[in-house]
Amino acid sequence: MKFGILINEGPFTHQASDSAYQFVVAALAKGHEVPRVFFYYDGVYNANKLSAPQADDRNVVKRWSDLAAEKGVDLVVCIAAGLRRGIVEDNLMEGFRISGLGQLTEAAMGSERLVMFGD
Amino acid sequence: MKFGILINEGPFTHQASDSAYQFVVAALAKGHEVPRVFFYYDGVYNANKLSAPQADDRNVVKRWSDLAAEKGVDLVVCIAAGLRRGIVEDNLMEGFRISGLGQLTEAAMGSERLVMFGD
Amino acid sequence: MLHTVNKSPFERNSLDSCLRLAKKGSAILLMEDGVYAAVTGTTATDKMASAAKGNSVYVLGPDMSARGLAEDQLIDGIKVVDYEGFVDLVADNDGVTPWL
Amino acid sequence: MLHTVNKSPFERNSLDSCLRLAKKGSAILLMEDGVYAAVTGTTATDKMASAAKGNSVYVLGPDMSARGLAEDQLIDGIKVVDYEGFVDLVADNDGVTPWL
Amino acid sequence: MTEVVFEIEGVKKVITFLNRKAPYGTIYALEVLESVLITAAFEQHANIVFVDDGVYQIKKGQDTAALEMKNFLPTYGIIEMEKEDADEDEDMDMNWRIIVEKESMEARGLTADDFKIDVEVLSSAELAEVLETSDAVIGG
Amino acid sequence: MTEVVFEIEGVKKVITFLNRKAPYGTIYALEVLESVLITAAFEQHANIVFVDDGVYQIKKGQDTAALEMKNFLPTYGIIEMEKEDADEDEDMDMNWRIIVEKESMEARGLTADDFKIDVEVLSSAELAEVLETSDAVIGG
Repeated sequence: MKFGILINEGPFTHQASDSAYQFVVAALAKGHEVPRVFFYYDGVYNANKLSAPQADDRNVVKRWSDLAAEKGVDLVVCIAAGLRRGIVEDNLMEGFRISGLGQLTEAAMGSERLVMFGD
Repeated sequence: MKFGILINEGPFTHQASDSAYQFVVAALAKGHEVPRVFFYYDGVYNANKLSAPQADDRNVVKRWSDLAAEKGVDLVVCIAAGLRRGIVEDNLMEGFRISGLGQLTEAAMGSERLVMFGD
Repeated sequence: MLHTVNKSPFERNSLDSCLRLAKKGSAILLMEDGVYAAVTGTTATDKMASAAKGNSVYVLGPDMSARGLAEDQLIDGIKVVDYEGFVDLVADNDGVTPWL
Repeated sequence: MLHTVNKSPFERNSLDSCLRLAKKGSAILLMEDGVYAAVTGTTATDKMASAAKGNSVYVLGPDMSARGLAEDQLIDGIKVVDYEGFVDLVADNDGVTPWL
Repeated sequence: MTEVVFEIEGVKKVITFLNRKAPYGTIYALEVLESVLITAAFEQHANIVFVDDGVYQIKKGQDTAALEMKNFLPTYGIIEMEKEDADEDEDMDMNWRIIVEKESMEARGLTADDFKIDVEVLSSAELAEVLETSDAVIGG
Repeated sequence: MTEVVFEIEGVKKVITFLNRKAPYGTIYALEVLESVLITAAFEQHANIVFVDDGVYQIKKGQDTAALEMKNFLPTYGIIEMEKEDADEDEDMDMNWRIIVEKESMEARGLTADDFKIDVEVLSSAELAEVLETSDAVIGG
């Protein structure tokens, strides 16, 4: 089955991005497809390549990037939400791309389920 | 009177940074001193110089930066909170500086009031 | 002591905690989404009206206007302040407890 | 329909809204800080126990463990799932309503 | 980087926007509007639902000048127009509903007259049915 | 950029940390600990207070392995040690109190035995007095 994922909060401050990641890993392990994860609101901060967490903590940004590389998940950062918050091409982590909100609507239309994580 | 200010949330998503700004402007207008504003938790995002809000909206990051230049307010970004979230020298707005949490304790000790804004 | 409440009384427990833990006679400022607690006719009105009898309760006017709340809806005894009034409250009380 | 609740029942109104607006018989997953609603002995236990009679209620095990909650504290009728179980719930129900 | 292309030709879904947060204290009310508007570009059905403090989003008389914040209210007028356009255009297969939950409205001492736009007022039980029959629900 | 230097020589304040949020759902519980610890470096008095869902922060038995998140609990042990050191060192003028509100604890079905560290359990009225006599309150 195809799942679309929507993430509304940034890394560390809220658990949303962690929960979404664990969900996506489990879904892929069970043979489902996760074609796209859409990052909206503060969720755009998950794509900040300058994020450097402490050595004994998980690296939320890198983990998404690695997953995209290994599993071909399309990580889309909302352009309007990103501009406002200063997540742009200059600081965009590898594996993410910036695009419009239409990409969220398409994910909702083209997936059998939309699963949302936020505050 | 001396006021220390603590801001715990980033721009736009929560009103905290707006409320703090309006409070500081009013305090300065009334002849009080605001020697330091400390940015902690997601508050560090207020210092992201890449933030480019829509033309019809206020520019939260620039507004703080301008206030620092005009009024000599010391804008301090927590180094640990900033590293985790990717707010570092590379993308630090003019007028902000990065330092340790001791700067918050000093502001609490050296001001007559500590006023905190957050979620 | 000045207590600040910035959350809606319908969404969160911040106002309840503030009212439970603010010493009788202390000042309370409703701001941001906390201003919804300042008006009559809601399910939060009774507890706020009761608190306004034992405490000095203030509400931030610019936050009311933004949310379309009018002064004639205010609970008796709640006073409207602007940001300069907020500054005075901080200066006149000997500390601020933020109910974030 | 699967309803997800990720907030503490003591801090916010999310669980109340979910219980008011989830159709009888639908599935509810307590996750993140929402897992505090799944245990006995709290002021939220009664409403959750009552909901567990009319709905299929699940709680995310990894979120319970992180918060130091044990399975023997669970309200009767609430079932523990891991992330794979969460995935199954999403697949088996025809949609997800997030009470954020 | 992967760029996925979805097959959405001819797809018609019911997308529900579940707005539960007050305006200005947080930005959720504003940013969700952008996602509602884009739904029209794809001619999808939509339920724009106001529950809990979300009902405050469409309260009349919002004046944000003193806060120097963007006023969220005008955008709801655009959404109402999109709905009216869809209702009147016989060639357009797009059904939009703007819904307020009665219980949330009454708990806050509001009536339908307090709102800037025309809404359907539904009971909790009626709204539960709307949620149940949605293909995707976007909360916030 | 302005760098202010405060005159803090000989200043002694009572700083209260008002912890009201559950762990892991948000990071507030973790990041506030760093600011508590730094207070010791300046030898200031501190009240570390757990109210509402904040009482869950110090609940025993937290195991975050399956979430791959950092366990917040060990840091509370360090804070308890700082307090004990300050209590035992006669040359040190630093009074720390670790406080749980009784009403918050009981509403969640907890007792003092459920906590990883030793706490003072105070009634709401007693805690109100602690807040009232604080020089600065850091909430979250």
